[in-house]
Parts: sequence; structure tokens; C-alpha cells
Amino acid sequence: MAERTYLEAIREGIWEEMERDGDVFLLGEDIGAYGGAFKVTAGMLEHFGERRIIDTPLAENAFLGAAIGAAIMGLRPIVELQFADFITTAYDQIVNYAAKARYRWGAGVPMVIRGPSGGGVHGGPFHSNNPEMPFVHTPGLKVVVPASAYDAKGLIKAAIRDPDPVLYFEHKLLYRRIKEEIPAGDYVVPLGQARIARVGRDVSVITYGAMVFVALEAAEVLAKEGIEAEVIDLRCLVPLDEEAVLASVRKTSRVILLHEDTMQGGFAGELAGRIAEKAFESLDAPLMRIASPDCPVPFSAPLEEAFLPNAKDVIEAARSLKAY
Amino acid sequence: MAERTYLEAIREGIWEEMERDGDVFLLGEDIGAYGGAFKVTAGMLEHFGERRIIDTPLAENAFLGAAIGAAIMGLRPIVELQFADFITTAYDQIVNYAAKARYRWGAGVPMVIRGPSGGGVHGGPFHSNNPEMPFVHTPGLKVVVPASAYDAKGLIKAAIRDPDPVLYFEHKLLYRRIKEEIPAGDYVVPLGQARIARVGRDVSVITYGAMVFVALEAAEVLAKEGIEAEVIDLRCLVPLDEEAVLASVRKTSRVILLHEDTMQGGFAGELAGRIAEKAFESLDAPLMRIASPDCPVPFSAPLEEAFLPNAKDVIEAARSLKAY
Amino acid sequence: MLYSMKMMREMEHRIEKLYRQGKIVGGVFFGRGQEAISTGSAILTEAEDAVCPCHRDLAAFLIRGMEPWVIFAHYLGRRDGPTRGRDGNTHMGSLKHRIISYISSMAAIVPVANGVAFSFQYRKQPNVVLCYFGDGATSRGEWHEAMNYGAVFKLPIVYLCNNNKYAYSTPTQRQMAVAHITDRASGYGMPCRRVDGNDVLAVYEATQEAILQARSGGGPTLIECETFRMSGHSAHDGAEYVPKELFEEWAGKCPIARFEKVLRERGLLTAEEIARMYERIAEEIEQAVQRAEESPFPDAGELLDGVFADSQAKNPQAAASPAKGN
Amino acid sequence: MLYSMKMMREMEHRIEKLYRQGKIVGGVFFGRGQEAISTGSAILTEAEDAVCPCHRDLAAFLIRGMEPWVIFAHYLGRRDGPTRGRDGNTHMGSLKHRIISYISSMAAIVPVANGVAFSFQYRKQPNVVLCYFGDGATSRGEWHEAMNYGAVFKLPIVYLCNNNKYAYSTPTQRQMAVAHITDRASGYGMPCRRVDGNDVLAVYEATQEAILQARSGGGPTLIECETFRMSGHSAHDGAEYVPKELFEEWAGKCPIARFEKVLRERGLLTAEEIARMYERIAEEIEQAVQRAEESPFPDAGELLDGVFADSQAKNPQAAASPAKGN
Ligand SMILES: Cc1ncc(C[n+]2csc(CCOP(=O)(O)OP(=O)(O)O)c2C)c(N)n1
Ligand SMILES: Cc1ncc(C[n+]2csc(CCOP(=O)(O)OP(=O)(O)O)c2C)c(N)n1
Ligand SMILES: [Mg+2]
Ligand SMILES: [Mg+2]
Repeated sequence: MAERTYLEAIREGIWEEMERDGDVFLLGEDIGAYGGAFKVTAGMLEHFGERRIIDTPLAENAFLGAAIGAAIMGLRPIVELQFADFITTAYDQIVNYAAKARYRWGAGVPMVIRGPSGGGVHGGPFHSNNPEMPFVHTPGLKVVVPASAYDAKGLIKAAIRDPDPVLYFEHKLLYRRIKEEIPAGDYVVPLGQARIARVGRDVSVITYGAMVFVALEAAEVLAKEGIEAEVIDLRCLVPLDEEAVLASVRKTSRVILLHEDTMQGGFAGELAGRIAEKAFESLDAPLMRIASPDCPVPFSAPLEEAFLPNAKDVIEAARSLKAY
Repeated sequence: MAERTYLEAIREGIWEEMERDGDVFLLGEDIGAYGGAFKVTAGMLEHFGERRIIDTPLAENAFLGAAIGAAIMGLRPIVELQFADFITTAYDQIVNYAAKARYRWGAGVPMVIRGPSGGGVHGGPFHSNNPEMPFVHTPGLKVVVPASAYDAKGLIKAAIRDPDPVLYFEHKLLYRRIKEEIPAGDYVVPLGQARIARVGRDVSVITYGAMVFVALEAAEVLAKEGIEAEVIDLRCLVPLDEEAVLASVRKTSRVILLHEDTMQGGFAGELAGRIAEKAFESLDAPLMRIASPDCPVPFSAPLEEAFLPNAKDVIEAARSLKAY
Repeated sequence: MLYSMKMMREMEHRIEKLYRQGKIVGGVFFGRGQEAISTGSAILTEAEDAVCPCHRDLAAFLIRGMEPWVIFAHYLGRRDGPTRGRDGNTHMGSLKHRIISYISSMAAIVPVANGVAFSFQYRKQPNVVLCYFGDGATSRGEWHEAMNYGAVFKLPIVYLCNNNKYAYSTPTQRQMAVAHITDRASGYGMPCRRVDGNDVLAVYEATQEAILQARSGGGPTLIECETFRMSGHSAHDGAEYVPKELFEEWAGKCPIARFEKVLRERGLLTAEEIARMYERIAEEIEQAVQRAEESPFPDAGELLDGVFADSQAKNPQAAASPAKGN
Repeated sequence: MLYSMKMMREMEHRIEKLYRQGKIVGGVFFGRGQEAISTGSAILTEAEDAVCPCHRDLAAFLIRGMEPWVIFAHYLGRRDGPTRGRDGNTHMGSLKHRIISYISSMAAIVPVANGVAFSFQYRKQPNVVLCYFGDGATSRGEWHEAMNYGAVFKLPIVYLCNNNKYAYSTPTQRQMAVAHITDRASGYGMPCRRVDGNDVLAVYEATQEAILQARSGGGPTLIECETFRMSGHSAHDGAEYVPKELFEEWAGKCPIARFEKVLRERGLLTAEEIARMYERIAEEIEQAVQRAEESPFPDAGELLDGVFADSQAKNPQAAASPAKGN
């Protein structure tokens, strides 16, 4: 066991995979000498050399496309986006090339696209986004959203080994804020398995990413009031561990769907659809969705604070569900 | 009144708005002499001239960006995408520039982005897409999905006059397949008002676009079995006429959410979220979502047929809800 | 090369006929008059090289070994096509043949082709990629990003632009304010060549030189092949916007007739031999169409196969994996 | 012009200080050493012209009339900034001042700037747009699409590239295989100029000529201003990857010191007058910061205002609508 931050866990996972498999290499902006905007790749250029740690021109289509071509030929590229927000600039390559190649002509695209997402650091409208939904909605892509250092390492390894294109969205607020004891060597967290972050019987809070901590914070408070919240950390949005979700719903009969991404068309809707189809009988109260309101992520501290869902929101929702 | 196809209704709506307002102009590929890939703009170059009907280079970022800049200066651009699928190539301009400008610095972007979407014509994975969801999920954008000639004309006019960026997704299967008597002159269908396409009391089918016809076809059959389906044509996804949806749900207590777009992360989820939050008490049975399965739109006829939702799917769902 | 060009020409005629008969659905595109480009270049590839053809490069598929009946099966949406009916017209790819499928978004293949070239560089394999696109595609940003990227990393790739003077209905002078695609190469620091794209030998020579350079680590070349689209944009486009004289002018430059003449003049083939070759082609095509029409349609039960690896069925027409673990 | 350059320099120093004090949050970018570029060009704009500054062009905001206190209020996330606290650092725009805000995606502003120029052309107004971007941004596809588009339509726009030798940590020779940004202009068929970007008069002259051409319907020009980024990429970047000698070399080329010298040598300003101007600037800045700090933070209740037009509150700092119906 070794103590690692979330960021270090990601680095360690990539590092070990690069040691293990010579076909794994990195592409991105300023990931070499500079070690990346958030220093996830610090030290890698020195260790692995320019052949495998590649600083690219400022051209997301060019390097994402290059990664796709290399992956089709059997290499295992990992692409860093300096901010996950910029994924919008290479959107077509991802949803039309990478996602459809296997289905269309059997060409697998084993690549990982990773980068810092999420708000809470005053990044404003272009550096705080949660870009998961368009990719969740694109058949052929997998979407991973780790919330702990343990998962960050185990999931990046699973993502690198996966035969299909995986989007791996790191939450920048967690990079240095969480630190855990994690196993020193090789382990994998399989894609598509949710985690019960806290066991409870009264209400299920189904969430992912940084919001797991908001849910846990709320659960602490609720426990003192005698409301035992179960917190489900989805870990992957695609493939989704639907069974884990439904099992928790059947157990608690009261459900809060929580995410940092904005509400309309957000993942809570997808969960609501599945639950209302498949666990309708188990529900004792309306579903409640908690998400950021439908506006761009604002910069100024009081606005961003009002924007992001917080423990208070969850606590109030749980109380009202309990009282229902 | 005059008989018009869906396509003619769109053309007429644009034409009248261009006559009315000299600030309205068109940008796109092959829309001039050629009249557009589907001939929506046929005759416009001759009538309005090169100043207002502008053939662009094959560069969606360039012409969408140009439309945004012109709109910021108060012009009223309408951009044609040759196929709505290609919206993926200018994604960043839309979701980061157009959608956020007003919120960020008060700069309104009164523009319309329109183009043929949807399947059923053997267009394959790149010419059959229903691209609405990422835009539904982007605060600051409006999304219009007309299903009738009447609405096609009334909604394109509302979209052109709207002060915000509007995505107007035409369904290419309807272009020449539907023909209606519509009012000859000026009328507007306001954005954000759903339409009851058929009144019923037993089950609500909430849908939009070409699937309205699938729902109506199913309703005919169901009526013979004594099941009266109410068909709600949403017309706009943003702004959504939530009241109309909830009213129908309260009336029928049984709900089918139907769309042609793929299931995971599709609009049915958003509807499910709203209904399970706000009309939970009214529901007498699980929600049922019917949508295309999660794969790219296949080309070959038997595959595409299996892919697209059809009346049989709706009929079976309605029967099972009725029996619940 | 005459065989490939003629085969391409005649197959496309046959495809058009099947389309008009309603047997091929969707849309179809032809490289009529442009056969010299994919032929004169792809013919130079070695087994482990790769090609990224676009929608007017049918000869590249043939030269890389994709059989005519498989191609017809593809157009007809049958299970034996390289996409098993998932995609249509020129959207074909096959790992086995090292044919990397383009996608509809024009020029999106160019960054991907770079990645294929990169894999050769990374693995120190002496191979090259031929990447094809049209004049209109060079207006797109991805094209620019990819050209720059290829030059910066000196990738083993040859970029082949067919300048057929139109992008759909839009003539090149409305696509760009320069006269030639090659005017753009100077912005990337890569060599360029402009050749008569209707002269298969000129295409051959320019590509040969570019391949040599790419194989020896000298990086990419941009080759502009001047040609003309002797059809509408797709089979449903009558091309009324093209001045008649242009069609007439370019009809006189038919790459097949020209190469026939060269072969006859140099005494390499007699008129008779050519006629026999053409007969054989006609026969082969009829057999191929027949075999393709015997291929079954895909079954609705296959609909979800291969969205992800764990549900992928084997496809003998395309599936040979180029490397471990893929 | 000396005033603008010095004001920009000192405001950015003050912004850095506020950032280090934790009063400004997020990230901040400086145009240190590059002040001559936005100054020598924006100074030429007329009231109805428009500018599209990027993240190292603070002087363009000042010259267009955005008041220093408003700018500080913006950086501090206050309600009186032109974005009312919705956005930070150099993401400022104001219709009133005809300053079109860039967005973070590098070069995404260039197509939009074309659209602003198009509106002048469409309305037959004799105005021009100045559009700014960095060397790294020219690797992006949108830049290419926009340059081509501007040339094809002969838009009234001037493209100003600050080539400060780095894109974040990446030196230009890793961004491109050519020596100069101007090498690219030939691919678009537009004239280009390369000037010493640390010489405000050189920037002025080149821009003047380009504006003249644009106003008279002659279309766009690409101007490359050679300069150097005398800071890290942003305030949290120590720029260890930049060789010390480069900083030393370029410190000797400070555009402010150089212009001071010119003014003194030509007898236009005495050393004393300059010193007094600088004192005045220092005072103005302190007053501006004070006024900005008095501006309230936005209220949480405003969060959803202005996502759409029907919920938009009036903002006196930016809201003047340029035309009817917007
Ligand atoms: C991004 C994108 N926009 C629009 C289209 C529609 N489209 C298909 S082919 C074509 C013209 C292509 O012209 P060119 O690159 O010159 O190739 P050609 O057809 O002439 O061989 C257009 C506009 C597309 N496929 N992709
Ligand atoms: C599309 C995109 N990718 C990545 C980034 C992250 N980023 C911000 S500034 C920058 C470097 C910009 O370099 P350049 O254009 O030369 O401008 P400079 O900062 O040197 O003035 C990068 C990579 C971005 N803003 N946009
Ligand atoms: Mg062409
Ligand atoms: Mg730079």
C-alpha cells in the first residue's frame, strides 16, 4: 500500500501500463517537458522518452485523429486533453470515426481520451465543463468517471487495456484534494461495476465523480437525523452497472439522482428512465434529480457556488423524500 | 390555404421571412445555383441574389462562425447544413460560442441552424442521424423538431424571429412524403408549445419528428382494440412544453416515450426524469421508453428496418401498459 | 493499370445501373474520368502499406485486393460486404487489405491516415500510407491540422488530392482564392507536385518519388492531380451547373483512352488484346454481380453485433487484425 | 500609444498582484513584452470598427474605451464587469465598445470575426475588424477555415498574429515545419506582412496599410508580429522550459522602453513628461482597483439571468445593441 493523491494514482496507473505494454503511448499538448497543465504526466518524458511521450501542435483533430489511426493499427494511444472542455473541438473524430469504426468495418479503436473536467476551481465557462453526456449518447464509446484514488488507478488501467475507445474524465477538483492508501502494484477496476460508497436503507443517492463526496457529506448529516442514505458511486456511465442501481432502489425505495453536469438532458434523466421502467413497483416516492441548473458554468465565486449542487441540496431532498 | 409538402412549407417560411426582413440571409454549401442537396432553397438565388444566398466553401466552422459573428451584429443568418449529421464538425462554435455569448457578455446570437436529420432513407451511419441531444443539453440553445407542414412553416418563422440561436432539425423522410393544406400567408407557431396530435384517454405517447406518424399509425390500430392513445407532438425540445406533457400524463396515467434517436441518453430520459419527479402520483404503470437501439444507424434495408422504432413496438407497449 | 482503370469504370457503370434499378439504395458516387489517380498511385503500394481512399477512388480498393463481388455485395447491402451491410457506397474498409475506411465528414480521414503512418514510424516499419481526398476537402480545418501535423512529425504518408474542379456544385474558385491546391503546401513546409491526373503515368511517377521519400524518413508530400468529375456529384445529380463545354473538353482527356493509346503506341498491347481484356472485365463483372446478389442480406438479429468488441462477430471480408490485442 | 502600452503593462502587474493575494481567482494571462501589438493596431480603429482581442491584447480593450476599473471589476468577478461575473480574465466582450469576446478554444474567434466583418460588407458600412491570435492558434483547423473564408469573400478584416515563439510550453518549431506564420498566407491568396512586433510604429504602419486595403474592398491581410512572451503562459507557470538567454535577449527589446526612446529622441516627449505620465498611470490604476473592489459581487439570484433573451437583465457595461431586434 502507498499513499497517493487522485492525480498520482492516475499517473501511476498510466506509468505501470506503459511499462507493461510498449504499444501504449501518450499524445497531447504540453505533456512532455512541461508534464501537462496539471502535471499528470510529470516525469514521463524523462523516463519514457520522446518516442512515447509526444507533445503535439495545438490541433485536437490532428492528434485525436492520429490516435485513432494508430489504435486501428493496434497501438494503444492515450490522449490528454488539456481541459476536457476542449473535446468539443474534435467532436467529429470521436463520435463519427472512433465510435463507429468497429461497428462499420470491424476496426477496433483501443484508445483512451482523458482530461480534467468539472468545476469548483473558478475556471469559468470554458474550463469547468462536465462533457460526458454527448459521449454517453454515442453508441460505441465507453465513459469512465472515477471518484477515488483507488478507482482512478484501477480504472485507467482497465481503460487502457480495453479494446474500445474509452473517455476517462478526471475531476480536477479531486486531483490533489483526495489522498488514499492504495495497492502499490498492479490491479484493475473492471469497467461497468458500480461501488456502494456508503451503505444505507432509507434513500439511495446515485451519483458519480466529485459529487460522490457531496453525497457522503450529506449522508453524514442525515445519519444524525436517523436517515440512512446509501451512496452509489457509478464509476462508469458506459457500460452502466444497472443492476447495482436497481438493487439499491429496490432496497431503499427512495431515490436521489445527483450530478454536477447540468440538468436538462443530463445523466439523471437516463437513470430516471431506467428506474421508472424497471423498478417502478419499488418506488415509494417521486424520483428527485439534483444537478447544476441549465446555464454555463459561471466564474465569479458566489455564482459558481450557487451553481454547483451541494450537500444542503441533497439533505433537503432526502428529508422531503423521507417525509413523503 | 394552399397545399404544401413539408419541404415546401419550410421554403415558404424562409422565403416570407426574407421578404419581410432584409437582415435575414442564408449561408451553406450548394444552396445557391444548386438549390441545396434537398432543394429546400431552390429558386432563392434567382430571387434574392448572391448577397443574401451565399454558397460557402466546405468548411462548417467557417460558415457557422461567420453566421455567429453576423448575428452578434444584429443580422439574422440561417445556416443550412447539407446533412444535420455534419453539425459534429462545427460543434465547438455552437456549444461554446453561440450558446454562451448572451450569458457571458450579453451578446445575443439570433441565428437558425437547420438541416435534414433522421433515418429511413438508407442513408447509413453518416446521413441518418438525429443530432438533437447534445444541443438539448447545452444551455442557451433552442431545439425545434417539426412534424407537419403547418408546423414546419410556422416554426421556421418563429425560429428566424427568435433572439437566440435555434437548431431546427428537419426530418428528411417527411420532406416530400407529407402534404397538407396550410395557410397561404404569414403565421407563426410559437416555440415551446406542444400539440395534441390525437386525443386519447388510455395511454399517452409523447414523441416528436417523424415518430409522430408512427405513433398515429399505432393509435389507429389501438383504437380498434378499444385503447385510446393520446399522441403528443412536442414540436420543440427546448423550450419544452412541460405542462402539456404533464397534463397528458395526469389524464392517461400510462406513458410511452417515443423517439427515433438512440435510447441511452436520449430525450426520453429527460422526459422520464420530469414525469417521475412531477407526476409520479399520477402514474399507474411503469414508464416505457421506445427508441432506436444503441448502435450507429445501419445502411442495409433489413438492418435499418430493425433499427427504427415502428408502430408495432408502440402497439405492443400500449397493450402491455393497458394490461398492467 | 489499364485493367484497374477499366474495371473501375465498368464497375461504376454497373453500380449506376443497379442504382437506377432500385437494387442499390441510398446514394452512389463515381470517379468517372478520375480512374488514373487511384490506379497510378495505389499500384505502387506494397503488401504492408496502407491506403485511405475517398469516394472516387474505387481502383484503390481493387488494387489492394478487394474482390469485385465483395464490393458489389457491399453496395447491395449484403452480409458478405466488408461492412456486413452496416454501411454503403464507398464507405468500405478492410484491415486485411489495409484499406482504412474514410467517413463522410470530408477530410476527417486525413488525421486518421496520419495515425496509421505514425504506427509505421513508431514500430520502425518501412511502410507508407496513401491518403486521398478532393479539392473541396482541403477547405476543411481537419485537413489543415493534419497536413501540418504530418509535416511536423515527418510521417511516412503521401497526400493525394484529386482536384476535379468541383465540390458538389461549388467550383474551386469559390472554394479558395488561390489557383492550386499546391499553393497551400508551402504553408506546411512539405514538398508538393502538381500533375495531370488524367495521365496515369504522371500520377505513377509523382507518387513513386513521394513514396520513396516517405519510406526513407523524408516525410510527406502533397500531390495535386488535376482532373475533372465526369458525372454529377452523385448519381441523382444531373450537374446542370457544369458548363457543357467543360464536359466536352475533358471527355477528350479520358485517362483510359489515353493510356490505351500509350500502350498501343509503345507496342505493349494490341487493340485486340485490349478488346479481349475489356471483354474479360465485362464477364468478371457479371459474375461478380451475380455472386453478390446471391449473398444474403444481414439478419435483423445481427443489428447490435460489434458496437463493442465483446459482441463482435467475425467477418471474413475485413476482420484480419493487424496486430495483437486489437 | 505610450500611454496604452504602459497602462497595459502596469495593469497586468497589478492584476498579477491581486492574483497572488488571492483576490483574483482562476487563472490570469499577461501580454508582457507584447504591448506594442494590440496598441499599434487597435489605435487605428474608428468608432464603428470592431476588435476581437485575444488573451494578450489588453491594450485593445483600453483603446476601445473599456475603463480600467471595469476591467479590474471583471477580473475580480464583480457585477460591474462586462460579463457581470459570469466570466473571468481576458474573456471580456462589449457590444458598446465593439469588442467581440474570444472564447477559450484557440482560434474559434477567427470565424466569428469574419462574421462581424461580413456584417459590415452586407450593410455596406466602411468598417473593418481587427482579429488577434497567437502562433499556436494557427495550427488549428478553424483558423485555416477562417483564413480561407475571409480571402474567398474578401472580407474587411485584418488578421494579427502575435508570434511570441511559444504556445504554452511548446516552441513554434514543434508547432509547424515552416519558419514563419506568413509562410501560410500564400495558401489563402491574401497579402501578408511580417513586422517587428516590439516596434509599435512598425505594427502601426503595417496595420494602417492593411486597414486601408480592407476598407476599400481589397480584402484581408495577415500580419505576423514577431515578439516574445515575457512571462509564463499564465501566472502559475514559471516557464522553466524557456532558455534564460531568450528572456534576456528579449528584455533588451522591450517595446515600451524602445518607444520611450523614440519619443525622446524625436523630441516629442521629455523624460520628465514620461515620468509624469507614468505617475498618472499608477494613480489611475490605484483608483481603478479601489473602485472595482467597491463593486459588489453578483448575487446568487442572478445566476440564470440571460441564458436566453427573455431573462436577460440590462448590463450598462456591455449591453448597447448594435442593431435593431437583437
Ligand atoms: C463536413 C462535411 N460537410 C459537407 C459534406 C457534404 N458533401 C459531401 S461530398 C461534398 C463535396 C466534396 O468535394 P470534394 O472534396 O472536392 O470531393 P469530390 O466530391 O469533388 O471528389 C460535400 C459538400 C460532407 N460530406 N462533409
Ligand atoms: C482548442 C484548445 N486547445 C487547447 C487549449 C489550451 N491552451 C490555452 S492557450 C494555449 C497556447 C496558445 O498558444 P498561442 O496561440 O501561441 O498563444 P499565446 O498563449 O502564446 O499568446 C493552449 C494550448 C485551448 N485554449 N484551446
Ligand atoms: Mg472536387
Ligand atoms: Mg504563442
